[in-house]
Amino acid sequence: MIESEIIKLIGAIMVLLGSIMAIISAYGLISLPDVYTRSHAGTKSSTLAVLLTLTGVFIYFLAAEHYLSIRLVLGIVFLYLTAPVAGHLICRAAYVSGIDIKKEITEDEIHENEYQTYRE
Amino acid sequence: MRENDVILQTVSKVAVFIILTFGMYLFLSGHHNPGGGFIGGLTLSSAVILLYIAFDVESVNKGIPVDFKLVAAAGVLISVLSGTGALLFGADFLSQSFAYFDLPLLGKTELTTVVLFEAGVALAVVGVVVTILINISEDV
Amino acid sequence: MTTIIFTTAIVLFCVAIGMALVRVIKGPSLPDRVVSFDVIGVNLISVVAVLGAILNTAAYLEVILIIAILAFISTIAFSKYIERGVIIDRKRNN
Amino acid sequence: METLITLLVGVLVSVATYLLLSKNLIRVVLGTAILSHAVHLLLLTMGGLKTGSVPILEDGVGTYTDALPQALILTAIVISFAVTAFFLVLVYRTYQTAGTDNLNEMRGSSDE
Amino acid sequence: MTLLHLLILFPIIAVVFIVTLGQLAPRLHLGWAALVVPVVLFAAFLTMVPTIAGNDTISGTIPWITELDLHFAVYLDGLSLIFALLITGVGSLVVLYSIFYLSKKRESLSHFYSFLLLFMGAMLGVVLSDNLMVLYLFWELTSISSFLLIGFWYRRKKSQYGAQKSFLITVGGGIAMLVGFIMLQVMSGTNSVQEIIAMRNSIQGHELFVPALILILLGAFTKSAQFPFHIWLPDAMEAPTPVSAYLHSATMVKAGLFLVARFTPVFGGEATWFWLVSGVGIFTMFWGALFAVKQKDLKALLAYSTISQLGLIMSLFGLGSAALHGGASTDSVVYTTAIFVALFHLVNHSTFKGALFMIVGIVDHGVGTRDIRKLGGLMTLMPVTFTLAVISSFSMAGLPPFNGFLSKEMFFTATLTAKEMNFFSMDTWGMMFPVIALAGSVFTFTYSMVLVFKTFAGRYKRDKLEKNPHEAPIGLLISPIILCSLVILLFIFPNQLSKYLLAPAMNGILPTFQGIEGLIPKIYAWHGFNTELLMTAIVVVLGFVLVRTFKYWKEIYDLFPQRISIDQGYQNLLAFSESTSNSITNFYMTGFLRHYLFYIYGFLLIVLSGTLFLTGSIVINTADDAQIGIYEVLLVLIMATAAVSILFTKSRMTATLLNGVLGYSIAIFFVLFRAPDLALTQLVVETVTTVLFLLCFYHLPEWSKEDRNLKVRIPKMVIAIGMGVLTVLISLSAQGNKLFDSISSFFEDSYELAGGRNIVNSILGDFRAFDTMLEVVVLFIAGVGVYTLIKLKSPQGGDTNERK
Amino acid sequence: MNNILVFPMVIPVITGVALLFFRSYPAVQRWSTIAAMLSVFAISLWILEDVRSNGIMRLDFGGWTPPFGITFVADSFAMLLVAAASFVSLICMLYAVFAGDKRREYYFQYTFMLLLIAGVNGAFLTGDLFNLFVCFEVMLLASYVLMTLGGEKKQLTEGIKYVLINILSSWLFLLGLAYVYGTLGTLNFAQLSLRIAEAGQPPILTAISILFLAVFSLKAGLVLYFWLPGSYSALPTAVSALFAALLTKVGVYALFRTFTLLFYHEPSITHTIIGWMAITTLAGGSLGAIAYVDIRKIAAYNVVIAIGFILVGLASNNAAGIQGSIYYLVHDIVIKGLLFLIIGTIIYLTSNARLDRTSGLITNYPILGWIFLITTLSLGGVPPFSGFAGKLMIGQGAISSGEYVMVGAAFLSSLFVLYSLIRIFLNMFWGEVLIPRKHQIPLPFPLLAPLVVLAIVTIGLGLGMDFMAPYVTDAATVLMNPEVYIEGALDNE
Repeated sequence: MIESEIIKLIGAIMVLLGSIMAIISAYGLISLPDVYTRSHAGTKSSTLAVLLTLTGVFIYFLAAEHYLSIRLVLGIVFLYLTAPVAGHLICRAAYVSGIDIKKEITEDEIHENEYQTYRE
Repeated sequence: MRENDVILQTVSKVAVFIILTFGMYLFLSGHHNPGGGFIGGLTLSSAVILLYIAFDVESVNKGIPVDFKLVAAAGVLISVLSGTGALLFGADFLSQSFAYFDLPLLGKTELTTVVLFEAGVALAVVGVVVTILINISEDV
Repeated sequence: MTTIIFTTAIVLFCVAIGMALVRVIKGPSLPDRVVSFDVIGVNLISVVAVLGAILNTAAYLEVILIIAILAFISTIAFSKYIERGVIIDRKRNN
Repeated sequence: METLITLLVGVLVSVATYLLLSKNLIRVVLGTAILSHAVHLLLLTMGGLKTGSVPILEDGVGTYTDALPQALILTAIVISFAVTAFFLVLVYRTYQTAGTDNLNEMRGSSDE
Repeated sequence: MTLLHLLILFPIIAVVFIVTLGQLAPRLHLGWAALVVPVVLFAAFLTMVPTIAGNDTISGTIPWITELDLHFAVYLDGLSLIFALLITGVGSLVVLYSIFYLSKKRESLSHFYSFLLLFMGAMLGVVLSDNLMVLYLFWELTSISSFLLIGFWYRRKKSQYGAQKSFLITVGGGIAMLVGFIMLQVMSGTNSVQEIIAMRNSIQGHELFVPALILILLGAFTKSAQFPFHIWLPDAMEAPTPVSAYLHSATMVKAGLFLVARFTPVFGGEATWFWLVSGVGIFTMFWGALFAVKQKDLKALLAYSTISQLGLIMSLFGLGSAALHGGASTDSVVYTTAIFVALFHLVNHSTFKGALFMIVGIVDHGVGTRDIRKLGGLMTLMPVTFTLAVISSFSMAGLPPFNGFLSKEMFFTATLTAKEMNFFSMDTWGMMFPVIALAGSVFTFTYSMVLVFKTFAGRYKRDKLEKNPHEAPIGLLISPIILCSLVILLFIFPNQLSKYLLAPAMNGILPTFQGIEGLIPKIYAWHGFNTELLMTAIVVVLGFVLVRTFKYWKEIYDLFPQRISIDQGYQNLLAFSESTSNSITNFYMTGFLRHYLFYIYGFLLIVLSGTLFLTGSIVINTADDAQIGIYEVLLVLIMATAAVSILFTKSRMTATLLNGVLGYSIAIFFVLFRAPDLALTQLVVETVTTVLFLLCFYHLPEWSKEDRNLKVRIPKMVIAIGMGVLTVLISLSAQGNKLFDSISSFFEDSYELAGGRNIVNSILGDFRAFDTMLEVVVLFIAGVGVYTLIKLKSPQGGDTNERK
Repeated sequence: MNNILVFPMVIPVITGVALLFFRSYPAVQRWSTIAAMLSVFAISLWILEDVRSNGIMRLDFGGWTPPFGITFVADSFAMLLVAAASFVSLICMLYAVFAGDKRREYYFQYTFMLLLIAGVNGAFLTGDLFNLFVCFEVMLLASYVLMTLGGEKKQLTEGIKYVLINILSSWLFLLGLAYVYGTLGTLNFAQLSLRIAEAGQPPILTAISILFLAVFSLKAGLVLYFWLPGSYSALPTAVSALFAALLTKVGVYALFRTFTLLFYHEPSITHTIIGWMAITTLAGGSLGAIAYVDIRKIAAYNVVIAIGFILVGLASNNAAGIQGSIYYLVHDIVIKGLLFLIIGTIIYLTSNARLDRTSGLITNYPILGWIFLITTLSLGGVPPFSGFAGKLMIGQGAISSGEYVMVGAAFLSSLFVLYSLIRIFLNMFWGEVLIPRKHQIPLPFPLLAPLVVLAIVTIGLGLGMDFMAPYVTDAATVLMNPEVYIEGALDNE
């Protein structure tokens, strides 16, 4: 019994970690200077946060109810699959719609190559 | 610009498959778990929406050559007629019945007429949602 | 013990959602908002998951998956809208 | 909890009402959407909140939350979706035909 | 079904034959066919005279709507019989006259005779009905047929005007009368006039008694063209002359008199009744006579004359009703004479006025104009017509040896008697009656003389006439000749009339007086030198003077400026009501949706909060609330923030996103409140809606700024906040007032009942599957609706009528 | 086990939906629509007769006994309205078929009309508050589509207003429903009535009833009729007739149900408010009816007047008044259908909706002219046409309950009705003949036939009112005695 309690606790702690991650990611979302960096914070770390949480809950259910949730696994897989695509699409959309990158952050590499034709 | 949606399209194909499976699951499990005709239908149609977003109307329609208006109509007819079917057995309109059968391999299985009704609902939902979306997109 | 942790986690998630909401409202650009919206969706997944754990029921697992699906769909819809103004093309020109 | 949600409903109703009184059609549509949110929440609240567990029968669970309002809300959600969809399309068709999305310019001829 | 029913229905059924005949035999003058009807009817009613004269009555009932106590009940007594004979008798003569008057070629005779017969049936219905509502039915039918007849030449503007006016006034009066009838019905519980008369004493004290009386009188006054409702009658003269002779002098306008007579046993003796009937009557008599003098059109003159004469008879009925004040006794009998005279004059008036109208018709026919200024000197050209004119107008003026003299004398007697009354404040006001009667009679004399002598005497002005005047064909002359002979005959044998018709009628009007001595006075042409004779002499002398000096005193009519005349008032009223209603309606029906919403919300706020506060229903009780978690507060805050910020966003996309946030957060609440199915549905629907928004945005412009104008924003804010507060208040009170437990525990057996563990889904799919089915239908309609909305575009883009 | 009850609703639904598969066969669409409506009418007559002789009929959907399942409850009141509505719809359909608007036919005009009727019939029959909401939605959505079908500018701009106001009222309805469920815990009319009676209608319920009053008033056009004139004047003839005959009546029906079956314990509050609303409606309608020269508007305001008139009966709150209202409702369904068909026909024939631009039509179209006159008189409540019985009884009801202001307003409004319509008659039908016979648009008999039928019905109903009386009495008895309804709707033997 103790064992399962410990596993539950592990799950809970993973959830907590996830939540802290979420806060950090949200902080990034607020404080970072331009779309691209913000989207970085938004998509990458948030995804990590939610994956942590889901895994935590998955473990928790496993321990508490001996319930192996396929759907939860499916959800995790789905998130893994789609989150990067979503992030990619938004950044591209932002770029295409002509939002400038804060100059001090980085150089616009794409501009010079791939999308040049479009811009003109 | 040559639009490059390869990433989106590739992922979408997988995602659509997952969503369709999930939608079917929701539809079928509705009797004992959250889900049912509506939700199943809505989820299925969200899969179709994803397809439309990732690809385009014409190519999707080539793949699924159905008039979704008629799908919707068929759905409504199925659900209404499933209610009317009860009349044939001298029951009240929309009476549903269920029974348990011991089927080989599957064991105790529940069969219920609600499934037919819900199937109609799901079909109608898919038909309507897709009709609306396609028509707005096709409008210039 | 776990309940306290879970509750704390939900509160933190909610705070995160609130912060993301601030970004949705402030903008300044549309992609900013969409990103934050996506973040809200993702955080909601977490909230639901943890709530499921607190309430000790598997009934919400479907909800988790559906949020994931839908957040994805709406995000790509938004990004296509930002990019082209049309989210469903009649016929792709390539 | 009920009181809190009711207050939230009040806020939503106020916002929706304000939007409904706008002259811009999109605002109006949004208003109807928010109004429907408010009403659904209220409907759920009126059935009593958190009075039992999820209304999916399980062994060993004594009380369930009132399921009837949930069924009603489900119906209402779908109906509101249907109405919103139609209204939205109506709005843009009107814009196309009348050339304006400003309600104040849609007086309709009083005496032609 | 009695004979009486048949008699009433006969003309109405005959309409069908007339129309068919018009199709079958186009060469026949339909008048001949139509003539059969009144002649047969007249004969039938004549056969009933002995029965009625023997103080018997005839009645019968055909059930119609039992539930509403509506029966086709007929009742023939002396009063009805007089009218029935007038209707059919004058009817026969008029139809006969019209055969020669209306050309077969030019006029749509089938319409004319249909309307006329319709009217005849309706009028018979009015005088014979015993059921209030059936009476009302026929009453309105007379108005309608009169409307159609006035508008017979429907292409003329003036016909339209006259028809509309008579319709509005008489039907309006009819509606008032109906309300009065309903009141009577409510008071007495019956629709039968005779039963109501029998119940007189028990309903007299009812609070509705006087209102009912006034309303019924309104009906009578409008129909009988009493002041100030007389204005329709002159315009009704647009109808063909036979119609004027029939409806607008001899019969329909007398329906009001009939009504007053019929209800005298119910209302008579009531001061209001006495004063209204006699006062309005006597004033109308004077007013009509006064204005008749100034008319230039012969028919208009006759119209005013009719108004005046109707007023005379009306006032007599009023004066006579005083008899009922003291109950049936020999003391009251002196007053009943007035009623007797009223009946007598009613008959007399029909004879001479009918004749006069026909004569005017002949003149009009012969010379092509009715304008007094163009007429003159026709005496030698139309000798027969002239003779007839003299007879009838002298009778109207009250000169011997014509029947008008008798009734005019008795009228004076009645007013003089009334003066002596010591109740109804008559001791102060009673003198008014003889004086006004005298004045009115002077003018009556005047216009009668104008009528005859301006037309037939004086200088012949050929150049002003359209046609070459000549004596009328014999066909046209028959009817007026018959009437004029009656004028003389009635002077010679008045007491025969009295015995067979007037006496039974008196019994009908004053059933309680039946058999009391002196009820039926003897009529004498000569009753010595008395005040009445003196009055007649004054009338003749003064009238003569007035005729001669007309051009000197006609300026007094300028004292009644055209602008403020009643007729002008009517027109102004119509114009005013049209323009006012237009401006009022346009004032609030602005076409702005926002205004309509303002009204709706305003109504809700006022009425709802009014009820809420006045009934004291605000009871807030939060004891049963579930506990609140901190994250729930956070979620509520997030939602409230998202909602409120929608108001301030500058871009529609942000608003849509925020709406999405709202939708998703609500889904979380659904999770919190144990509703996974809802959460699922809400999420998907929200997403699909968002996608829809995005799709539609392609076709829509970015939203514009709302009005910054405080005049718009403040009411919006007030209403918005008011609605919010109101919703919260009612919701909280409702939650604090949980009266009953929900029925939903039943559904918790869903596994046994419906074989499903998911209760919500069992409800949707089984317990309340019908809702679900319809919901799918709703969705279906929306889907196909969107399709049609998008695909079916108006070809021109603008307004089009169908099938164009 | 009275499955026949569902047919007035299900036949139109099935037919309407199935028509989607016959898009390219207009003949199939037309005649199956007519056949469906004919059978609905026949069935509703059959039920009506059965209900009168055997008492209230009930259908429990899915066999779930009330209050748990949804029920259809047919009392005479509901059935009278179903029968009248089905009949007038049948006639309107016939008109639509003969008018043959190809464009709209191709875009499923008949489907939407049928679904509209399904919603209307469902609303009349249902015995469940939430189901009433759903039926309303079926009806409303169909009406939204019909309102905008054709895509003309005026249709769309007026459609927006119509749709929005109705959406608002729908949500208010749901709000009220939430309150009712929260306080009373049930949705079945009969059980609601029982529970309200048991609780003695405390103040909060009265307040909630006012919310319902507002909602149904919006649908009925009582005081809150702002949406009505504009939207009714933007429609093709048959549809406008259908709208005028049915839409507001459903709201009126709901008002009657709610305030006779449920919230009848505080008449001094609720019925007084209804009374004043009726008076306001009468005044507003009367003013509107004479304010315009656009005949469609005149007709639309006449709809408003009738609503006020009918509600006077409810406000009187006695047997006579209620009975009168029922008579008048049935009459009004018929006559408003007729009025709008005529108005539409006139506009079609003259391409003109102003009464001062055309005249002498009676020479061109004599039958139309006479039908119009009959309609005018019938609308004015002149006997022996169908409006009289209702007018009489409403008058009696209002007088015996001492509501003299209402009596005055109601009967004065009749004068306005007559004036507004006789003005049309005088101006358009009488006067100089402007259209030479050679150039007049022919009015084929099939197009005229529906009008003739309705005109005959209005005369026949007036003369043969005795035939209808037992049904009306029965209906009024049920309305005045909630326990009768409750017994019929809740009794599980």
